[in-house]
Amino acid sequence: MNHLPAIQVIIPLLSAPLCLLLRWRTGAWLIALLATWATFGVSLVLFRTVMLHGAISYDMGGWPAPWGINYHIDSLSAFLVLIVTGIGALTLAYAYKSVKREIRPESLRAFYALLLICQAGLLGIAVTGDAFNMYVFLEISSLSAYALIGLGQRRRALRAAFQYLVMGTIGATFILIGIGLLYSLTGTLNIQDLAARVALIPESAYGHRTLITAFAFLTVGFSLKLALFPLHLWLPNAYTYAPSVVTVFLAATATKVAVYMLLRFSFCILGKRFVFEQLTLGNILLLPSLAAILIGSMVAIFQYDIKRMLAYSSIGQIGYMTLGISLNSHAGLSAGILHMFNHALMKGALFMVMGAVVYRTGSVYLSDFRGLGRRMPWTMAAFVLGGMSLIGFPLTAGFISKWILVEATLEAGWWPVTGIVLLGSLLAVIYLWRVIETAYFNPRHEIEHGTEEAPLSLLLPMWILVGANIYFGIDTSIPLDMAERAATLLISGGAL
Amino acid sequence: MNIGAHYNYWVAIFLMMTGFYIVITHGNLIKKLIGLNLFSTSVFILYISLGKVKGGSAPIAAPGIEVYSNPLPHVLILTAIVVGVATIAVGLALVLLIYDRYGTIEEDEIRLKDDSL
Amino acid sequence: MDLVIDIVLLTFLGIIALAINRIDKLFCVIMLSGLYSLLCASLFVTMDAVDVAFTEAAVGTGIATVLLLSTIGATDTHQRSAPHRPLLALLVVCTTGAILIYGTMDMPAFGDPEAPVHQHVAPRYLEESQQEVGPPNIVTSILGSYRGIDTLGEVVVIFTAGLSVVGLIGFRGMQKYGDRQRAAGITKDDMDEHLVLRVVIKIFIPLILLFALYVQFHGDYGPGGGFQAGVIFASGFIFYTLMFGLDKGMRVIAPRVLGYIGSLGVLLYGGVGITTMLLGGNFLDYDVLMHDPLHGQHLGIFLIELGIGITVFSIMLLIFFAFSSRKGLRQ
Amino acid sequence: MESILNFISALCIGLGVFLGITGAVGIVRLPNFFTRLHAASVTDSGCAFLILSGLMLQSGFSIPTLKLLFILVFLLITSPTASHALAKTALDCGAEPTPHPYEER
Repeated sequence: MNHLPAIQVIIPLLSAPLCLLLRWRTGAWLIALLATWATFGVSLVLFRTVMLHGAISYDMGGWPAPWGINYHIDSLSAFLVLIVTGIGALTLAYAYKSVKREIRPESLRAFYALLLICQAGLLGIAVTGDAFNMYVFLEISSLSAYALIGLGQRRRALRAAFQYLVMGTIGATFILIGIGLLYSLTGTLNIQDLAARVALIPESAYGHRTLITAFAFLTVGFSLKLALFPLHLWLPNAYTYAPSVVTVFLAATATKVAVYMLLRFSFCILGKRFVFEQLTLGNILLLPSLAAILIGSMVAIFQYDIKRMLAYSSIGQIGYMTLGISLNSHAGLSAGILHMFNHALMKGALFMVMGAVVYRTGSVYLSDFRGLGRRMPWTMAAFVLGGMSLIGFPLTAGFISKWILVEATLEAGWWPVTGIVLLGSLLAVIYLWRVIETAYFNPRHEIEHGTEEAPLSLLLPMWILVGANIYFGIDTSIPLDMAERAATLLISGGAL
Repeated sequence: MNIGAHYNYWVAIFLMMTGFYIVITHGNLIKKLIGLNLFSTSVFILYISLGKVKGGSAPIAAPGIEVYSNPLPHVLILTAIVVGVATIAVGLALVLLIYDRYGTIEEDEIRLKDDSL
Repeated sequence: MDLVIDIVLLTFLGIIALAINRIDKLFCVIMLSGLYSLLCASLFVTMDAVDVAFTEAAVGTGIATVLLLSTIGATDTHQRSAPHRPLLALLVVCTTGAILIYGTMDMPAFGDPEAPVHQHVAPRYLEESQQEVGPPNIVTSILGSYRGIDTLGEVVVIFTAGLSVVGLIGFRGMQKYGDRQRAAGITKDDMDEHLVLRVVIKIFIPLILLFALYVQFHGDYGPGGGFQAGVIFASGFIFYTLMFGLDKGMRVIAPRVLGYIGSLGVLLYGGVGITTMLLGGNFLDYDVLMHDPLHGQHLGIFLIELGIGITVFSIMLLIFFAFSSRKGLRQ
Repeated sequence: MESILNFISALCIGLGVFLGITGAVGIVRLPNFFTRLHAASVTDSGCAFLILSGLMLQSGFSIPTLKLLFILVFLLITSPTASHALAKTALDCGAEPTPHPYEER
């Protein structure tokens, strides 16, 4: 089965038009479900192969690398692919009832098709070994994400989608400029080939200034896509007003993929020495990351729409990931990459809780949570456990990545940074506590909703994710091993 | 470093920045999209300029032609143009719906209507 | 001589860009942006990028303008607000521009044949593609074969745009369009009186469709290919719809059918890839399609270009239908 | 023979360019919609015809000439049609062609 890298992307890509061909709406969901589970299976096989035998390369169209496009899966890509497909599979299992409630029936087929295309785009970014192909897949995933957000019920969803479209397109155009500048210097688009040729450009020589500019544009573009602190403006609205399922999927995958692109370009193309020692990416990322952790978490405390609160918390969590990168050490990178995985697990679970609450009560304002602890015990228990993971409570997945991050900051000797990381956790306790207090200790809402526990099809995927949060908090070997391998790979410049 | 060697890039950069400026400053959603279009179209000029070879001809093989311009940027930009028009189409669909639900396509008025709720 | 044309075109582009910034009548702005695309297309021709120029002219000047016009037809024709924080924006923009200009300092000179861009990957395309792939139009070879997966991505992007528009706006608006017209007492379209236009359009529609087919099947030898052909083919139907009304236009091809056709185009492209995998090659490796690799490449490119053409045609038309059905929804 | 052809074609192109510029000046200088349309449409058709004929004379009996001929026919039909449609729509929308346009100002 040497075609797996291609099949990985092709399955969701071609299932999308199939969704549209059917007139049967449940059929569209079934196709999407099958496709996502099939890709999940493929990604597991790929993951195993990469773990055992190292990176896989696949030449599209049979053309050798710099002339054709090749797909290259190393430990970092395999890890990311696993996150995207795993979350995708669970999201689709979760989707049926939630989507039926939130999306107009005539848009259902388009909705599932778009979700599949979005997943295909994200997978394509993760596996491709060609810079321009990455841009194409980035646009595929973004374009479908804009539409998916715009399908939200409230009219603000439209505004959020438009805002995201404008900022996302600016970001993508910046990335396009950056790729163009790199191309003008090297004459190639293949990532490995680019790396080899960029390395030949000596400092203070022909091409150096162009290289710096390319790097600047790429960094700004990726920062826009991953919602790094001052460029995060699109994220809270987009996550708040998108349909629940879309929020689950995007929050757990899209920003991770953007982080991946930043890692791939700065480590594998431009090289660690160039980026960190000459351009001090570490220092450039450090301040926004810290600001994101503090401000994101603080703003979250004052939100009454809980989905919005979680969105701001996401901005803070992205800060942890970029902080890990900016530490420029093996431990820091491992922490950042591991946090990508863990954050996908916990935010996936928490946003699934939001979806379940929306399913039963219609909205997720803080006041809606009154008495939910008793009426939706399983859902709220999931919220508590997911929240504990978000805070970084011992025996949950979140603890592990925070712990490694703290270790890495101590190793670097950055005491104040350690303080801020811990402060961020404290702030997370505060904003999550507000919800838990309302759910368990406040009297019931005066107007009885007649709310009961969410249906099993919503609970099951939610609890699988919660279970994963706890499982990977106790048995950390697999993700930790993977993250460390990926970190080693990045530090060596992607040559492994 | 002579001016003649880079003027094409510089004009393209000027155009890009004009488009970028339109996107940032104008509150009208359609104007924003047109600015976005301007921005990306100007990036295309940058790419195509990269592919030009002095004295070359279009990359369609024909007897008697020795020098061709570089076809690779052309292929890339073909894809990028399609991406551009797709973005515009999705953006305009959103604009239509925003007008439906808000009754305006000015950003300020939309914000006012949201805040007044 | 080339230099003069280049400078004149670039100056025009600059003026138009500034005018777009200044003018607040959206109709004028849209016309100017169409003109901008047309001038860009001319510029691309002077820089030997004929395929790109063709696409830019068809898309930027044609489709984008039509879509923009039908949007302002259904919304608002005037910009009412002044620019926000122009000084701050100017600062951001100038900084960005300055960084970019700094970046161009080390770029190879314009048109320099020694530039790295022309040294590494491109020579193989120019020298070998005739023997490896076949078509004289090298852009088609790269697009269809060397970078086939990019082009599949391109088709999916268009498909996504169509899906998004249909998902957001929905078919509902389209089906009710006729009822709305009748309810408003408009039994005949305003266009009924334009006899001259109708006659001319009737003569031209077949020619446009024929031209589209020429572009589709001649793409191997000259500028053109599935994408441009799809857009031109769609524009023939758009003409018809503009002239005879949306109702009649949708009676020729129903939006639902267009959705099916668009999906089939994507599946055709992907199907070629899957077939090559089943026949033992890599994804989109057309060599295995027939006994002779060159024939295989030829067949492969023909099929995928067909897929592109079909998808682009149907999705463009679908988007147009969706947009023009919004007209007068609020009245 | 060659030089005569060249001369005629240069004459055609020169005249065409002159017409084009005249039309542009007319659009700017003339007072109202219909006069401007007049300036634009009449000169536009003439300009396209002359320039394309000049080019055809240059390229001799070849495929490009045939293509130019197609373009010429296309333009000769579409350009007046477009002007007609514009004028008609303007009339329908209530723009009145006045006999003494300058007095309006």
